[in-house]
Amino acid sequence: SSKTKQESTQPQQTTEANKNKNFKVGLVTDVGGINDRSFNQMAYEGLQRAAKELGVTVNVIQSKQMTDYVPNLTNFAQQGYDLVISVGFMMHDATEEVSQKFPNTKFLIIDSEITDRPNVASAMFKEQEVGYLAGALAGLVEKEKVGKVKGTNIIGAVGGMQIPPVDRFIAGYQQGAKAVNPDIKILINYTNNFNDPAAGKQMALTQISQGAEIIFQVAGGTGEGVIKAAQEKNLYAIGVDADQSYLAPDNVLTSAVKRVDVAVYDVIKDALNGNFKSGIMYFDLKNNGVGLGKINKDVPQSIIDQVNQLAKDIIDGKIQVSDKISK
Amino acid sequence: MKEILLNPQLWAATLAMATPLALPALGGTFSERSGVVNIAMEGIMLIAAFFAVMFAHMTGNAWIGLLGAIVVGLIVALIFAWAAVSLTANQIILGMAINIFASGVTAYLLNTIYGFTGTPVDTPMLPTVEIPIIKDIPFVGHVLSGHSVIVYLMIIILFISDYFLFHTNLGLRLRAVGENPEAAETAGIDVIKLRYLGVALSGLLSAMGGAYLSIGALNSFNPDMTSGRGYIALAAMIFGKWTPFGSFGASLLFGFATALSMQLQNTAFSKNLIMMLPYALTILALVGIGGKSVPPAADGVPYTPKK
Amino acid sequence: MKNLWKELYIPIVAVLVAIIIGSIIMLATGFNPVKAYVSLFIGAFGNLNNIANTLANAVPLILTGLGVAISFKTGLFNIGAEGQYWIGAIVAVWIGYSFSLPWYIHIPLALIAAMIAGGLWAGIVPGLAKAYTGANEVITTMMMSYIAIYFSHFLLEFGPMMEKGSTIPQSPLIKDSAVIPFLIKNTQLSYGIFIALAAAIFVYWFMFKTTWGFEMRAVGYNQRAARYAGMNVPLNMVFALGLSGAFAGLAGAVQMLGVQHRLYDSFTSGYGYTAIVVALLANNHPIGVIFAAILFAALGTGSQYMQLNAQVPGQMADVITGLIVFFVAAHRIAEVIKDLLARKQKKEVKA
Amino acid sequence: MSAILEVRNITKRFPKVVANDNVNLTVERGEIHAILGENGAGKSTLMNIIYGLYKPDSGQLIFDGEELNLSGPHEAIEKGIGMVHQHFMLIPVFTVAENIVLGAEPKGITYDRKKANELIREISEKYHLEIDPDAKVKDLSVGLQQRVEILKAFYRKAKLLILDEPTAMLTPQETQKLFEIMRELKQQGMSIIFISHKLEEVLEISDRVTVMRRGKTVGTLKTKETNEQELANLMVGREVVLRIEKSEYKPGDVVLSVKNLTVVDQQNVTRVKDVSFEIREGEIFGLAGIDGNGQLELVEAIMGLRPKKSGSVFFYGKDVTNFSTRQLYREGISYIPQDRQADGLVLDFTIAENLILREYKDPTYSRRGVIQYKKVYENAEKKVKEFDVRPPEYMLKARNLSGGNQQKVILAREVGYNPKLLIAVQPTRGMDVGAIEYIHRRILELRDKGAAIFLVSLELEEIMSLSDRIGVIYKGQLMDILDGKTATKEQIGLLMAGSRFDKTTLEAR
Ligand SMILES: Nc1ncnc2c1ncn2[C@@H]1O[C@H](COP(=O)(O)OP(=O)(O)OP(=O)(O)O)[C@@H](O)[C@H]1O
Ligand SMILES: Nc1ncnc2c1ncn2[C@@H]1O[C@H](COP(=O)(O)OP(=O)(O)OP(=O)(O)O)[C@@H](O)[C@H]1O
Ligand SMILES: [Mg+2]
Ligand SMILES: [Mg+2]
Repeated sequence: SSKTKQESTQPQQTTEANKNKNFKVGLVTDVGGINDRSFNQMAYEGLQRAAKELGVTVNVIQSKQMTDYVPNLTNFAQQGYDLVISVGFMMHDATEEVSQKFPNTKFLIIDSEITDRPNVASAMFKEQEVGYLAGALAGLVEKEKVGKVKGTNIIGAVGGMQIPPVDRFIAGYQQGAKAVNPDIKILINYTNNFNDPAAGKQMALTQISQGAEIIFQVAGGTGEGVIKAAQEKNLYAIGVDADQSYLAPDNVLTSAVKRVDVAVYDVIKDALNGNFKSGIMYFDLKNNGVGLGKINKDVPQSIIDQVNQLAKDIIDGKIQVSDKISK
Repeated sequence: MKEILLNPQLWAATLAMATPLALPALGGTFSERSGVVNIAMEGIMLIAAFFAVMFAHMTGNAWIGLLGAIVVGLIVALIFAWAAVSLTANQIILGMAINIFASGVTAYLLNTIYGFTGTPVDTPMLPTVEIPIIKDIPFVGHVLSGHSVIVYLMIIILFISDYFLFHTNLGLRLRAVGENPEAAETAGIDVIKLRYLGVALSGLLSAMGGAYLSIGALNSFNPDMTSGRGYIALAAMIFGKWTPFGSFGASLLFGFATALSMQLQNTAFSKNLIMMLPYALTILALVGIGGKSVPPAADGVPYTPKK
Repeated sequence: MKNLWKELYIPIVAVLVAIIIGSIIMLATGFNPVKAYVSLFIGAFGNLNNIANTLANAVPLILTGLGVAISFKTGLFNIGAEGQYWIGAIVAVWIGYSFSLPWYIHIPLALIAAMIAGGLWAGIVPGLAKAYTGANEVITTMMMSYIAIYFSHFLLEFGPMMEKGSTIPQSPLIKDSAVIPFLIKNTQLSYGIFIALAAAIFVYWFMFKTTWGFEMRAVGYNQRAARYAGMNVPLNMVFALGLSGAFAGLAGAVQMLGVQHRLYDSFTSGYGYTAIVVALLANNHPIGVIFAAILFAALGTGSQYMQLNAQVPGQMADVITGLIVFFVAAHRIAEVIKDLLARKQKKEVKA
Repeated sequence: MSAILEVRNITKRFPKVVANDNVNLTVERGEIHAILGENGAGKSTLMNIIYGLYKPDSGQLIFDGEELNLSGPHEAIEKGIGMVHQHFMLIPVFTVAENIVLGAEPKGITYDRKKANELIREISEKYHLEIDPDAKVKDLSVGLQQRVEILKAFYRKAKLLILDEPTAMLTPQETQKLFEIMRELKQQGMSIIFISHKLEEVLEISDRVTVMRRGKTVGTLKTKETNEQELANLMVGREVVLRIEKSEYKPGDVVLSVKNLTVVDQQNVTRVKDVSFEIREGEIFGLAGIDGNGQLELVEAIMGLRPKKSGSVFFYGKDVTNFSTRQLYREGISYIPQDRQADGLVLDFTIAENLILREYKDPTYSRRGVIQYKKVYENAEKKVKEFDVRPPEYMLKARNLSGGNQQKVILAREVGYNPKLLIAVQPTRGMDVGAIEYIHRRILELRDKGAAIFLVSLELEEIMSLSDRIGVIYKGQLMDILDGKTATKEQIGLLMAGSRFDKTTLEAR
């Protein structure tokens, strides 16, 4: 009897699977490539998850140079891909251009706002919100001299390049720390590079020599060096994009997680089910598009409670977080 | 300014940033002294950085990781030498080809072997060294002590390199081959063998430089994590007039300028203008000291033995 | 016919070897090499659009390649074409968005200004330093390259050239009057290709037909003989580096006006480095530069397409590109193989 | 006792020529065996085969009773073959000692500088070849460099010593010194192969002579039983005029006048001291002197290639002291520099391009900055024919010409434009008799047409046979100016060595 059951369900499953299999999703990375330890990588993970869980057909092109964006997007569109994903604000112009030429293809762009196209969805993240929480946590840890902190009341942030997503994180971080600890000093540096962890490490050590005890890395691969520096000096680092607590469980204070993977997965799922919506989608604390990762065991519950309250306030709109760094 | 110069971290960072330049620069000295321009050092560093992590993680021993990196670096260097020396191919094109290849192959292996989360967190690191007595001297201790063991190895290698090149018979022959291979050959020296040696040494030292980045300063591999250090090392070597101490000095200068630009970033200047510092200082220093540097006469010129 | 084969078999065998080794790697890692190479080729030359994109990618490589070739031909090692490209791009974009002019003034103005800027970037510091203090131009041009890139970061990241009201570090779009129009719709190919081709012909003419080119080549091959023949060696060196930089600068301008239409914040364009290989593969001959540039452009566009249609990851595309370049350079491997085969045959005959 | 070396039926082909065609040669123990032959006859090739640098295509070498099958020079050295190469095989930035011991350093890992210097002092004493082991080779005069090359061979304890044109760049005194050494070596039982283009040297020093022509040995003669003319004819395969007839000396106006010229080098060492002389139309003024006594600095200063400290230069009465090199050329001065490959030619240019290396801006060859290649090629075709450049293909790169033909290209360029003044430095260095004859004839032709010639040469023979007046330079000072007809070799030789036999002549000037 079990045999017949299988036989009866299979055709149905197959058509379902076929339908999904025929749904083709293409992803074009920016020149950072999949291994950027940042949004390209997260987007790719979301894509992989969609392939595995939804059975859609996926394909990736990693752009080598900026002039590849238009041809790569065009190639996907021309080959009848249903959804084409552009990763990164650098692909804004290219996505605008190609989406206009292929109105029947759906596009998703990460980290950039395209509003006037019926076939383009933009996934924007409120990095400043999670940055705010990370900053508040750091501010409180400094103020109360928790764990490894001696209370210099100085914290730092190491950015990759001075680009919008990076600055939104740092802007929030700044505001959050100041909000709970007005006297705190925040060092902000950039390495001008997303793939030089050795430089990131020295940059972090430099901040540490200037008194910083908690350093927020917003620098992709470069940031691994920041975490390493915190580990060596037995201080704290804050991870970014993914939950990076596993890199140094004792020394990662928390991570400012940005769920690009979730955004990608959700949009694929919506498009597959005919629910594709153009325009800007915001991923924020409220819809779990951003959020803090694992919090270090050194942090007492009281502080965690305060941070959670701040999160609630942001979600409720009681706190507005600006996306601009103040000098 | 005084405050910055008195910050020991400035000087510690100088040494740390100089090391991954000085090692390939020393390597380049050997290779170019034997007459081969090895631009592939960048790629060799990168490949070595990857395999250092891989072997270190596989065996749980960072030293084996270093050894493995060196072996792989040597293999790549020998392939380069085969094409550049035995087949007399254009050394620059070959070097660039290897660099493109290295960038691709390491990222590819990273993905296929380790997936997206990157190299394993439990990869062992090479030890850091606390120098007794010195480590307790206030300022000096911070600057000189507590670096990765490779930093100290580099210093030792620096002296050995100088000794080897300028005080041994083999060093004499190696330099002869880079100056005038024909003369060396008529003196009964095997030009080809020595050029292989020169390139091999550059591979070995570049590999150490790469391993420093991945398992010396950190314990992970990131794509393109060498960030052009192989090229800057080449410039340092030229600046250093193809001598070990000169190369080391130029690497230090570069490391210092980089460290200084890090310290200065939080001052009033635009950070991007400050980041130009290492490069501008290098030019100024070069012009200031009358940067005439004469390469080995047969540098970059392939040689075909007569018979 | 036989002669032609004799000329060609070495490079052909070299490419074959590269393809075979690439195949082995692909097979070992689970990809279909036939499919990969077919899509590499189709991606590069399969249809008009792909050809157009390949040519479009060749444009900046031709121009930077020419710049590098000029310097190599004159015995100087300008490896800073990357920086000169950026300077040219910066100036062209600035002129492109700052002024309103008729196109026939706007475009030439931007191009010429970019050439001058690129030329000064290479000629002033590296050129004068080389001519008068002997400072090695390998170092100075490389350092100036990094400086140029940081200069562009400075301009774009909340600097004077950043688009007003934007948070994105990019310049405003250039005015329409400064845009070099596209030649083929839906591709990246602009009329810039004609500028590149004209530049190659000009450089050929300049280097090989004019007295100035004659002087520069003489200085490049033998400084002493040039001095003994009454030529001004330092001046020629400065000028050679300047001219070299001018074409790299032109590359930046043509790319901005023809393709990108604005300046983005980026680490490198990569053109300046590829240009070195392009020039060397072309043996520094201006016309050869065109073909070498197209080869590289084809590998570039083809490898993008190879990811799409053969699912070969981008990194593998680099691996194969590296191999092809390696074996084209080491083309004498064909002789080695021939020798091996001959020896084997001899053995067999003996047996 | 058997011969030290037997060369049997050696053949060596290069892509375009058979350099050695079935060559046979026997060198007896303890003899000085000279080898003569035109440029490109295959002498150096044969020597390189004996030394293990080239592998012959066929044939045998028997050395010291055993057959040689050399895989490289290191084996030849081991067997006891030493060679001094035609083109120096030295490393300029190395010291003398390093150059000599290279490849056979005193045992050990470390380079034992003391030991090396000691060994070198020993042999240099033994053979009376003084040299400072710590001097850098690049700072040495050509003669001293030659000495280093010879010491290199001695150091390796050669049984057979090959000297490939060792005298090409030596002064007469140095040559004599070398000969003394060679004789002494012969006494000690060493065998020597000696290659030279100078017939009188061959006659003076050798026991037997083998003549080569176009890759073949055309005969071996006992030196005592032959003479210059026979050897020259055998070499070239035709009658050769050894003594050139000079027409009558009819000096005209003063062309070049150098007044109190002083030149210092970059280290501020005085190289030319207060030199004054005049050259007239229809006159060859020869400057004799041992290499390194300021000849080059003098010429380069006159040519605007080197700063002058004081003094002035006049050309047809016009002050040209501060003229640039190009301006001087425009005035009608031609210049054949000493080193044809380094200074005279762009080796990667074609012959045609090299022929206009100075004149490319001339309206004949270019219009508005564009070179008229048609004109350039017409000129090249004519010159190549006129000056007998072989092969007569002007599109060939200068690199692919033999040294003699390279020199002809320079000659064609400098003499071909009928200059008013020709400055020629070492115009026949390393050339065979046929070629020398030709060059000398062209120079004399130019003089007869009324040009002034400033001839600088290390070859006393050349100076004496061509010059109308002879100046002798020593340590940057012009010692005296002698009449070309009456001056004797001894006179000049003494002045070259720095002794003023007659102070009054100098003061009277
Ligand atoms: N490396 C080479 N490749 C090709 N051909 C060569 C090479 N060396 C020599 N030849 C050829 O061999 C011939 C003999 O040259 P070789 O150098 O032996 O002449 P030579 O007698 O020593 O002349 P010279 O008296 O000028 O030194 C040359 O004419 C040339 O054609
Ligand atoms: N490496 C080489 N490859 C090809 N041809 C060569 C090479 N070396 C020499 N030749 C050829 O050999 C010929 C003679 O060369 P070589 O240098 O022996 O001339 P030469 O007559 O001996 O000159 P010199 O007067 O300087 O002694 C030239 O025609 C040249 O084309
Ligand atoms: Mg010769
Ligand atoms: Mg010879």
